[in-house]
Amino acid sequence: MIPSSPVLPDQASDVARSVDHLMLFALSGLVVFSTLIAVLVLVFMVKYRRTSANQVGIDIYETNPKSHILELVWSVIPLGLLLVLFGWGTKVFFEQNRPPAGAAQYWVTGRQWMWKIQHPDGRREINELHVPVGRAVQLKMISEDVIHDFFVPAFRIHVDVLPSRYTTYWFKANRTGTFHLFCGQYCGVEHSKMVGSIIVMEPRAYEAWLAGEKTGPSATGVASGEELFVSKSCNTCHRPDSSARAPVLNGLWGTQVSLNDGTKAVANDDYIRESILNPGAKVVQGYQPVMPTFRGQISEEELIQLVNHIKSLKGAPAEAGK
Amino acid sequence: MSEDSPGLAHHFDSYEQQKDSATLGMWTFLVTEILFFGGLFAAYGLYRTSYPAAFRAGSHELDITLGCFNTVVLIASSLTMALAVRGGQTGRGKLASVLLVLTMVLGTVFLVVKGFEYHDKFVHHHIPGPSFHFEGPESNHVQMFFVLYFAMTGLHALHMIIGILLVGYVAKRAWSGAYTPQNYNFLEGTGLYWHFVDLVWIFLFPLLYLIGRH
Amino acid sequence: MTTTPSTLPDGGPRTHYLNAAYGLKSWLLTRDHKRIALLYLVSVSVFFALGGFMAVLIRMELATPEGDFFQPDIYNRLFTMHGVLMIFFFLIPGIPAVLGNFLIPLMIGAKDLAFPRINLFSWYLYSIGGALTLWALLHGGVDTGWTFYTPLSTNYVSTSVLTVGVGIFIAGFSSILTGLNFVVTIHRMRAPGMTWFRLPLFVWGHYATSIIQILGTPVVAITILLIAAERVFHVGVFDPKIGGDPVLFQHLFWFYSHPAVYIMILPAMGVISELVATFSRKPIFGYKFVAFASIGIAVLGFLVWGHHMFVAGQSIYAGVIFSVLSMLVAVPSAIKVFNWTATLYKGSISWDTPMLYALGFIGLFTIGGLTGVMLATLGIDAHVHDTYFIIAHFHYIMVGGAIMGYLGGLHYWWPKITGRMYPVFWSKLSALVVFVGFNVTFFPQFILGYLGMPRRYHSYPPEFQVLNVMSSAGATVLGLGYLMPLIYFTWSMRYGPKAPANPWGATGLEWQTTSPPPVLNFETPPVVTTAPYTYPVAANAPEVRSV
Amino acid sequence: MSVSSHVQPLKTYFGIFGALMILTALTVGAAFINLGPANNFVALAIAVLKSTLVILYFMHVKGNTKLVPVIILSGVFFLFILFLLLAADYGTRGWLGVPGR
Ligand code: HEA
Ligand code: HEA
Ligand code: HEC
Ligand code: CUA
Ligand SMILES: [Cu+2]
Repeated sequence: MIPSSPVLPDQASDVARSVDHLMLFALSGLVVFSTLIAVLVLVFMVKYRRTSANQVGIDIYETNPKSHILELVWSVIPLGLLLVLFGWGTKVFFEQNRPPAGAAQYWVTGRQWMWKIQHPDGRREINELHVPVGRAVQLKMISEDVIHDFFVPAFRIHVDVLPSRYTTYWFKANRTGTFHLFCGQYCGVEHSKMVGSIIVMEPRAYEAWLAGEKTGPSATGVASGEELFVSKSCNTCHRPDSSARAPVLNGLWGTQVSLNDGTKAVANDDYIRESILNPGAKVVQGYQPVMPTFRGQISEEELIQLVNHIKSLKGAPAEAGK
Repeated sequence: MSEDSPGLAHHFDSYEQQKDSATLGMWTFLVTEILFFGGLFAAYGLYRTSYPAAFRAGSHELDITLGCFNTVVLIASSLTMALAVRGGQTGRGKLASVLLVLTMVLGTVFLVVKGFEYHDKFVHHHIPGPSFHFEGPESNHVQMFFVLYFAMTGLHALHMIIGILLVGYVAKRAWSGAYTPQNYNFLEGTGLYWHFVDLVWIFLFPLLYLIGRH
Repeated sequence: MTTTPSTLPDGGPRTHYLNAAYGLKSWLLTRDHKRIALLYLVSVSVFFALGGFMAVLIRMELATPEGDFFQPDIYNRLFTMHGVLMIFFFLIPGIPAVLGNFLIPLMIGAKDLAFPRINLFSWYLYSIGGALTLWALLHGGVDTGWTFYTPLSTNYVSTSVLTVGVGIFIAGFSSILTGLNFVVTIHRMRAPGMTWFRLPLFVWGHYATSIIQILGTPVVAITILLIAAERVFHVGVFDPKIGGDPVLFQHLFWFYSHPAVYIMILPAMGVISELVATFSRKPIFGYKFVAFASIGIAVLGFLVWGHHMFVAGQSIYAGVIFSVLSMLVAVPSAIKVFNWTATLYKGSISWDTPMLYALGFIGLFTIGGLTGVMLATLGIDAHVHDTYFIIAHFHYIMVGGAIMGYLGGLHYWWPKITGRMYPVFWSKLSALVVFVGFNVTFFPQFILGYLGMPRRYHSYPPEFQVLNVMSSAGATVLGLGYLMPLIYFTWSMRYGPKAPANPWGATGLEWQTTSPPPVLNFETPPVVTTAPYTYPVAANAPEVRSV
Repeated sequence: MSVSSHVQPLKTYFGIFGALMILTALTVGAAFINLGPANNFVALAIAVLKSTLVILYFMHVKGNTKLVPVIILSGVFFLFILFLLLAADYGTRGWLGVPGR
């Protein structure tokens, strides 16, 4: 899609507008200061051109008591402006990073060299993301191999996608259209081919798209979390009955878990992922560290399914730390 | 090099300038060494705070008696080195040479003991890599402990080896009377280097061997 | 300009450092800092030409949106080797090891650096590191980007990361030893009367640079060693499989590599201070301020590395801290620019070639620096991170700034180094061509970056083509601009008119000895009695500019 | 001032050696007592003390020019900066309450 202006990329979210305003402010600073310097330098060069071979300049520093004041002025003014820029930039940065409550949650898995995206309802896409306009979308992202980076210029934010833990990207598109999705972190040979598009649609068109899409949850070959929970035999230990050797996972998500070493941890996505890959690192109080590690036996996508499944298990909170 | 001032390089004006330059140069070099090891210490600090239990477990696999013994050996070698430098300072080259050989011997003892420790790790499959094995909950994080253990002690051992060679060379020069009270800068510099290697061990020992022994 | 004798009064030929001995051995085993500087000049130029050649290939590929000249893996090697060669083998050693090496002993009135043998040794280290890197280049090169991010560099690519890593490691030691030598020399070898505040600002700049070389380089050395170890043993400190954190690598890498950008710019700033003072024939406005600004930049430069990692998964609160610290480091740079500008005021300004380069430096560095400030602004960096905006930012500083400073310095001290003058017309023309070519090459990249063109892309969406073509066209002009000095400098060594001892009427000890200087730098040991840049120095009664 | 003016008496060297031995014993002993989080602190404090002794006496920094301590401390200072700002990152992860930021 051709950018709407030769110097500005599409402005497809409120955050994009905030960033552009910030940029405009910084840019005017740049123009003012570089013009100032350029003009002064050129004027002095011409005005104080050497006119005879033995001519010498005048030291205005030692003779002028105001020199120090001058120096102070041109240290303090830039500093002040810089702090304003810093404050404003930080405000925008928090806007870019803090998703609004209730954002719809999508999952993104990066790998060399494609993006795999899962909708909240389990629908999956590759290198494309269809979203309705006006909906706040939060992406939970992880990489299966090296570091990638989710970059949509129209939304004016980058976030790296790490192999070791989940990172978050959010946006709320405020206009329809097709926007570039780039991989913004160099990730190997086909880095420049790790591109896709974000397709923002009218809600009605989105519904139609959803209805028309054939790709159901299992069509891409990844089992659902519920199936995995059985096929990876998690359920042999994690059973709702009291004879189980492992904590009940119902209602676990979002609670505080007491650990063996006396500390506490919040059961969020990263915690659950860690519990499956590194069960020994955070052992729930009152349990033996008998859970085997599933590292290497389970892909990031399957992990996402499992995390989602455990998240969806409602019921009495696990009586962790009894 | 003028005849009346042996050992004074052509671009220096006085022995004092030459010595001050040498000392300053050596210390500056040691500061780079501090930061060189510093990168490893940073990694160690980070992972140790992240995985305290695993690091405790890994540390318990090390032999504290041998570690202790080696600490004593190394500090003793520092003493002999300091005395050797004093010998150079006071113009007793032969004495210095003997003390330097003693230093080398102590350094070698340290390395041999270290070799036994490494061997032990090998036998117990504690060498990081595909063959790594550790019974216990967090075996992968314990492996990180051993990665750091080998990186830090290995780099230290490498410094020891370089040190021993250097000390050997200096011992030979000292015997043949190359150092005078005016110019024993190379001996002094080697001494500083040796003490630095000792300093690194002074930190490595508690960090690697003594975590959560109680 | 024919008054200075190139022969002794009695008519015999004067011996200087160039004709004191002949033959390859007299060069390869020399301990004379001036000759070592020339060794560096040659090797550094070779790496610049190689890196520039790769830049030309990069720009060729990017002239069209599709990847039609090279396969992607070749393109990736091109920009990686371009970055590695330019940074580690051209710009970091560039000004310090060539100009600094040649001039610091002359400027402080010493016979040589404190450790001449170590100086030669560090040139050999540099050459070995460079040779290894070139060897790796012939065996496939590397394709990790010059930043070597893990786990890509440790577990995923199959190119010569190990060899290049070792090459950089060795070259790093050369850099450390150069810095060490400078620090000791500046502390211990100053001539009588050469107090700290009589040192030329060039020396201050190099002192600050040395601090960074000494304190920063070891950290990147160990980091690269850890990468190498991880490649050999398939397990290591940054390995996520055993709980390692790839972001830790980035921290350790940038702990050096951010300060390293000041290794590249501080010496250039030192050159500019000399040029501005000489060609305005007056003291630098606020000498002490400028001197302390160098040290300030070096120290503050260690506190800001996290600004390369704003979106790398670092805590955003750390981002806030690094952002505000990055703002602080801009202040001493601003001070320098303003003080140079104020120096021009009521000066007696000549438009000689070095001054033209200095002008170019001030303008381009200001733009590069101010865009750096934009990058330090969290909200903006989150958008332009790893786009062509970054590429433009640092080429403005490194090519527009540092190389302009380097070329300015070469043109300024060339008569001292070789005893010959170069053609005035061609040198002024080259300054102009470089300036124009540079802007045409890199200005469009700012726009490209803001539009969202990611860097390290071998092919790109077609709407970016127009600006890319402009950039490629500019690069051709720029390349021509660089070719010209190469040619006329070479020419001048043989055919250039003989240079007098002090062609520019400058102050400074290096101008008080003959051109080229004798082996031990001064016929009579110098004694310093005045502050630097104390004009008038002209023998005939000077006329002070009337107000 | 003659170059070799800083000869220290033998007594000093042996005294320092003794002190280092005692401190080694102390640090090993302290490791076997449970002091809670203070264990780390004690171990590091003793290591710092030991290294200070080595630097001052074995390495003759005491009695040398003031420049040498300045150089050493600047190295330690920048190492401290590295640790401090690393902690600023790792210590504040998760403050925002948004995972991964
Ligand atoms: C010589 C090299 C050099 C120099 C000197 C600088 C100087 C600066 N750099 Fe730059 N930078 C690089 C080389 C350099 N940089 C490189 C190579 C990269 C990319 C690495 C990679 O990823 O490959 C990079 C990347 C980079 C980033 C990361 C971008 C990203 O990847 O997302 C940031 C972010 O903050 C940054 C900031 C700065 C700042 C604030 C300065 C400041 O020091 C600038 C200070 C100067 C001025 C401010 C101008 C003069 C002042 C005035 C004329 C007065 C008026 C001033 C005010 C009103 C403020 N740089
Ligand atoms: C000192 C540092 C330095 C210098 C001088 C340059 C100089 C140039 N650079 Fe480079 N550049 C970097 C440091 C530097 N660069 C770095 C660190 C990167 C990032 C790498 C990475 O991502 O990992 C980069 C990346 C980079 C890119 C981005 C690639 C990408 O992300 O996909 C581009 C694209 O245009 C580019 C262009 C240029 C150009 C046109 C020049 C021109 O100025 C070059 C002009 C010079 C010449 C044209 C040669 C002169 C000619 C002669 C001396 C004659 C002899 C020549 C022969 C016989 C062949 N550079
Ligand atoms: C051999 C038995 C066993 C199997 C099989 C097992 N677990 Fe566990 N799991 C445990 C035990 C015991 C604990 C509590 C101790 C701990 O935290 O390590 C636990 C803890 C957990 C926790 C943290 C619970 C809390 O309350 O904080 C999660 C999440 C979890 N397991 C998920 C899984 C998933 C998903 C699988 C399958 C892929 C699985 N487990 C397979 C035994 C098992
Ligand atoms: Cu994925 Cu670049
Ligand atoms: Cu930086």
